[in-house]
Amino acid sequence: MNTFLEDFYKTMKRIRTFEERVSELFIKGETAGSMLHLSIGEELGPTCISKAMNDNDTFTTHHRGHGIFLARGGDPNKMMAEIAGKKDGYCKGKGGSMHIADMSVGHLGANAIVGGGIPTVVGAGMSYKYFSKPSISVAFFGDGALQQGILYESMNMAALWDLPVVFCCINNQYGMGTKIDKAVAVKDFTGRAKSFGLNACSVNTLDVEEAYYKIKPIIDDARSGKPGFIEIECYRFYGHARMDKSPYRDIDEEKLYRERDPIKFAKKKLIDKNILSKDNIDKLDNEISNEMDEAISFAINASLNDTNEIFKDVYSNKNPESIKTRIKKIIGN
Amino acid sequence: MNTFLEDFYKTMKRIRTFEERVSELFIKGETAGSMLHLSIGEELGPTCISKAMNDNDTFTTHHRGHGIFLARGGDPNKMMAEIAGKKDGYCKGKGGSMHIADMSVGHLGANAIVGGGIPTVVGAGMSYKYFSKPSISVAFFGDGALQQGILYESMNMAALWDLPVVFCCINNQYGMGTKIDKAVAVKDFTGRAKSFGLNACSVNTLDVEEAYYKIKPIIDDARSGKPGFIEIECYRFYGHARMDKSPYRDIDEEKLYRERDPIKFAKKKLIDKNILSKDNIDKLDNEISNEMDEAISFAINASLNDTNEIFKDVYSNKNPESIKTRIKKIIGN
Amino acid sequence: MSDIEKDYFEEITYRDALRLAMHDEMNENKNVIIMGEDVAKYGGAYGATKGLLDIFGENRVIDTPISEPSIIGASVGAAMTGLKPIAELMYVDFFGMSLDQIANQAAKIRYMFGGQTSVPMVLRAQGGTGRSGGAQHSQSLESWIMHIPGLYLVMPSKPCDAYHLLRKSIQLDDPVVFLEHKMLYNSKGSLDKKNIDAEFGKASIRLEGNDITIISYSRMVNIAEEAAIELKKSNINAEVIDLRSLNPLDKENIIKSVKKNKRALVVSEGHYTSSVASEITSIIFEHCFGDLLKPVIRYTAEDTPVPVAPNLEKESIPSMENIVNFSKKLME
Amino acid sequence: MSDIEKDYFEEITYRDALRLAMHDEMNENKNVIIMGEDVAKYGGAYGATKGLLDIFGENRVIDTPISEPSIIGASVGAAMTGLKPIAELMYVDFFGMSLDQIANQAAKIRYMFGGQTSVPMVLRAQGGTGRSGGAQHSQSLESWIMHIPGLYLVMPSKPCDAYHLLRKSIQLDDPVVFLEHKMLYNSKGSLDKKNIDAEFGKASIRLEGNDITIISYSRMVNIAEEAAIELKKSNINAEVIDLRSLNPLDKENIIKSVKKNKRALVVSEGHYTSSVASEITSIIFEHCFGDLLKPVIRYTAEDTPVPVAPNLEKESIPSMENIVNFSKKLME
Ligand SMILES: Cc1ncc(C[n+]2csc(CCOP(=O)(O)OP(=O)(O)O)c2C)c(N)n1
Ligand SMILES: Cc1ncc(C[n+]2csc(CCOP(=O)(O)OP(=O)(O)O)c2C)c(N)n1
Ligand SMILES: [Mg+2]
Ligand SMILES: [Mg+2]
Repeated sequence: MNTFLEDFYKTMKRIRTFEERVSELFIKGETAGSMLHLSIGEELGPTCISKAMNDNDTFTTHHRGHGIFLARGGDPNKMMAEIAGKKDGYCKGKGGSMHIADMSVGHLGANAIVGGGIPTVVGAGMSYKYFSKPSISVAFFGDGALQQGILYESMNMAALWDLPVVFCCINNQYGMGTKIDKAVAVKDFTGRAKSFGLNACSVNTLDVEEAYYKIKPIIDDARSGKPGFIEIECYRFYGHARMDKSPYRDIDEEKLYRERDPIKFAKKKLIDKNILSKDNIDKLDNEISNEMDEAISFAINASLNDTNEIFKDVYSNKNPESIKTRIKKIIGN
Repeated sequence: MNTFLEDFYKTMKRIRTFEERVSELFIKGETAGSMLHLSIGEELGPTCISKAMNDNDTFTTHHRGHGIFLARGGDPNKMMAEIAGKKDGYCKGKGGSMHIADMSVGHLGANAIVGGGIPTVVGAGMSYKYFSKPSISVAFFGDGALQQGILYESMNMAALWDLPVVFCCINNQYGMGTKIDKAVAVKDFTGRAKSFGLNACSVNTLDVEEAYYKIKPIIDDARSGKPGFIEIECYRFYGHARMDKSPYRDIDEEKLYRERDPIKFAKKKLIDKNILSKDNIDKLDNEISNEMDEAISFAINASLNDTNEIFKDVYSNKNPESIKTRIKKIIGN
Repeated sequence: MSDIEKDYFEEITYRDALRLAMHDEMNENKNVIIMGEDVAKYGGAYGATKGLLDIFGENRVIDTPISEPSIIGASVGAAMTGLKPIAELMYVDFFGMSLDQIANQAAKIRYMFGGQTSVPMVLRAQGGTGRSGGAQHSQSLESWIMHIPGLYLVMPSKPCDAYHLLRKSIQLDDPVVFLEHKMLYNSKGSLDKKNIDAEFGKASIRLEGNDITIISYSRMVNIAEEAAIELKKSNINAEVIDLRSLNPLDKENIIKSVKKNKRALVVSEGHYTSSVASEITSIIFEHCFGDLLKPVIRYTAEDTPVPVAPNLEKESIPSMENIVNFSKKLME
Repeated sequence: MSDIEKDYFEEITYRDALRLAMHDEMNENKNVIIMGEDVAKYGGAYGATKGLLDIFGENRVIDTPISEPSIIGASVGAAMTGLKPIAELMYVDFFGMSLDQIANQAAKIRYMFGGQTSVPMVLRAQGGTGRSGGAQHSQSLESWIMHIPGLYLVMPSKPCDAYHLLRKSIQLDDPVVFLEHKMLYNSKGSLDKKNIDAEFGKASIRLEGNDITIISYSRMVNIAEEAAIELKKSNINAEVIDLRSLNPLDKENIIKSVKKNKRALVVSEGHYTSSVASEITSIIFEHCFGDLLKPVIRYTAEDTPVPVAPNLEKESIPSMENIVNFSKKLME
């Protein structure tokens, strides 16, 4: 059992360090814009769920999805380059932080539309069922998406058709500046999921191992055709996007919740249980730090796209004509 | 208590007779098209809920809304004329059966979009709360709309803001040719509503009085700011729209359910309890029959619109130019 | 479902042509599935999928709940993971609630993800007036779709094109919005499965003529053809162009014909403003500037919601008589 | 919120002008409410409602759940029952999921119900590129709205118009879609509350000129003005027309100016095809046929989704330099 914890710690630490570097990249003025949604403080959920998933499983994420992607095998270099809007990024710099994807690790795409990527996993689940593949597909989304009707349509379809699908809500208590209390009357979201016929569980702990054992059965059941819903309660340590300082939040609340840190908790547990020494952890942290520094360098040094890239990938078999060309055809060169 | 029953019977009988006349009007070739959705067999719900509502309450309906409208005071003549697409109809013949409305009796509109009229009542509820009016607003919809995400968004908003709103599902077991079993995994819809924070009840009876006493508290609670959900289980006696013969349904099922007739039930109860004699009921039926015959005549004799009507009511303060006029301005007369 | 073995039909309905196209593709490619409201047992609100459930079973012809955004969203996910979904949206009017999945997801996924994946799906829907369906069941919303890069847009008027273009749509690696017209399902024409004239972006010249070019698509092509026949009586030879697909659009043949005839009329059942008709009109003016003897006229539905009353509904869209009148006027 | 007492501002931001407009209407009419995601405590994603919560309280400035279709739908219901809602949609890109409530409900209710009721609401949203928001947060979807009868469509470029037109929108008895541009909020201009030049359907001539007419709206007006100043250096006098509202559209002033200058360029940040630009281009060709010395040119965003990479994003929309180039070309 304890062997997991080292892994878990490493995953969570990599996520956090990556996000810190994204922040640095932003400060250096090297990111493509400021619509960057960091998941610092929210590392537990993606980590334990990712661990419960198999290699051929797939997933979609919301706009705050770096952590999930990393946990599932995303390459920090290509991620960082994408966030920088560079040619060597995952999506040639055309998708950016909010629309990043990697089909090779089953990342069917991040989505900047709250709830937009949820029905995708229903369709993926239909495929796996149709082809009798042992895969599942997991939709990650925030608590805000609990108020998007498409979630309930999708839950209903998944339950109706016994699809290998999991809906995973990373409930960080806020949708931008709106606290969850101001968005819903009833905070037991498992009740919603169950009423549509899903397995459901909610996890509120700092202990990633405990969380893992709680959510694992939901994932396993999904694989055998009983779709599930998982809520991970956590807290968004910093602002909504890179420019937001969360003036709408109580400072004491922020302080309190930032103490509730799953990474600190795991570190302590590793030491207390004599799994890793402090030194070993420092070494690991250092490795991670170097890895992520490299990602920054990679992103900064990566080359910009040729503007002709604008016209590629709209269709599989043709590129749209540029407006300039169209105009030339009308009034000449 | 028994005094209600006569009223209830009359309301249900008027609805049924009206719908039969719509069918006749169609056969005569006098309706505007065939997108006519009759509520024969479904009279109990609208009747008992209407009774529980007050004069200044409002409502929206789905495409199968004639019954609700009648129960709330709709004028059969103007309804029939609207269904015929005539100038003297409620909406000058421009809305027809699926988009009929009468602000004067609180009918905020029928909707041809499944689920389309649901958030309207949330907005109406916001108004009543804002103006401290003692009104409620009720959305009527079919079981099909239970699979439209907008319903859950609206439920959530109503619960969050303590709105005087009721969501009423007329569950006739079918959405077009699809049986409810093929549309959902879990048929307890009150569970869905409760999970969002609503009062909820489901009614499955032929006894309109019993239904009334069951739903009344939900309506009353809504008035004091606790929104509710009511499911009325019933059966669509005939086809989905006027041309549909329901070939997808089992004949035995149809037979069985057509026996389960709330009007027959009420009639028997009236006689058994000596509230009305069979003769009195026949007399009442006759009056209703005459009333609805008149509606047919009214509709048939009503005049057609002048084609200039096309351009009216698009905006409050201007009419769009006709295409002919636009073209004339370009190429002359 | 009879006749599935035949390769040539002297006369077949538009509905049956669609059904055969789906049948033949499903036969050849086991990854093709159909999903939508009442497409299986009911056979589709307009009957286009009737019989396919019996042949292909409920794993491939799937009745869905009434959840348009999720039907289309699930098709997107299915398309990204190996299936070839044909989703049916019962009315184009329901684009209103589902455009996020169509225009923000299906249309943009390939682009946003840098070409990593495709969304090979077909979204079938039907629109138009003719059944007194009113403002929410009679629209022609192709302009919304044509405006969005990433979506093929196909609107055939004839059974043979419906057949071949639907098959090609299913074979394509991109999302296709395939729009039918509620009054076309019972219309008839021939179908030769072996003789494939239809291609995306290739208009068909339905009638040749040297006086005026009438450009149209979907049901309005048939009205334009009637008008052309009527115009012959006045010795006016109209060339009738059936666009068949709006994206890609056959600019070349439009321009060629108008350069020849120097007069053009664009006919569409959509609204006038900011529309497919505006687009085609612009293209003609831009490229035939100098050649035109008269301004191009766009003749469309009124800029009002569609009224239910049959007399008003009919008056609110283009008529054969007015196509004739406007054409004559242009010939003056 | 300072300055609320002042009637004249030498310099005010577009954002503050909007905020003042809402403030002043709310002050005068207690039925006006604001609702939307993060409009209250947060003050709106782009800050346009900042401070209004403190002044008007949470009964009138209402944070909603992230439920766009229902936010707009509830506004429709509120508008039908006595309130005057100003709904905020954080990005026009969310039209995709909410057009049913906008285009099938708000736009059509008065018509379908034969004029019995109105839907007096304002839907504010913002669009456009400039922040690397990518394909799902950078669109300019006014064409979808302009196509639908029943919806006013307002897209001011200047703080003073933003102020006056927003007030008029709130006063109107019809649904208004009021579209801002994410890069305009910090732009500045003067505002005279007493001097009302803005009206629906009345374009503003930003710069007069006798050589070429440049027609635009929203942010692109500012780029067009810069281009006009640049063109002066080459002795070309461009007339810059700011449409301010697209429905109603000031055809008269467009036509008048183009008849005078005989050359026209239409500039829009929306896509090229089936667009607002196609519409304006058609109108000019139709009505200035015979007067034009050169074809009208529409210069728009590319027909591709909007890429995130800043260099690509910038290249995908019209630039000042190219407006200058195309104008010069037209003057040849
Ligand atoms: C459909 C839609 N509505 C609104 C937004 C704007 N927006 C972006 S993120 C966000 C908050 C989402 O909150 P939540 O789902 O809890 O995710 P979190 O940001 O907390 O991770 C909002 C309102 C959006 N992108 N899409
Ligand atoms: C959004 C939407 N989807 C589909 C339809 C087509 N349609 C009209 S009625 C109907 C069935 C509705 O079933 P239900 O809600 O149970 O109402 P019922 O007809 O049984 O009264 C369908 C699918 C529609 N009008 N609107
Ligand atoms: Mg959140
Ligand atoms: Mg039903």
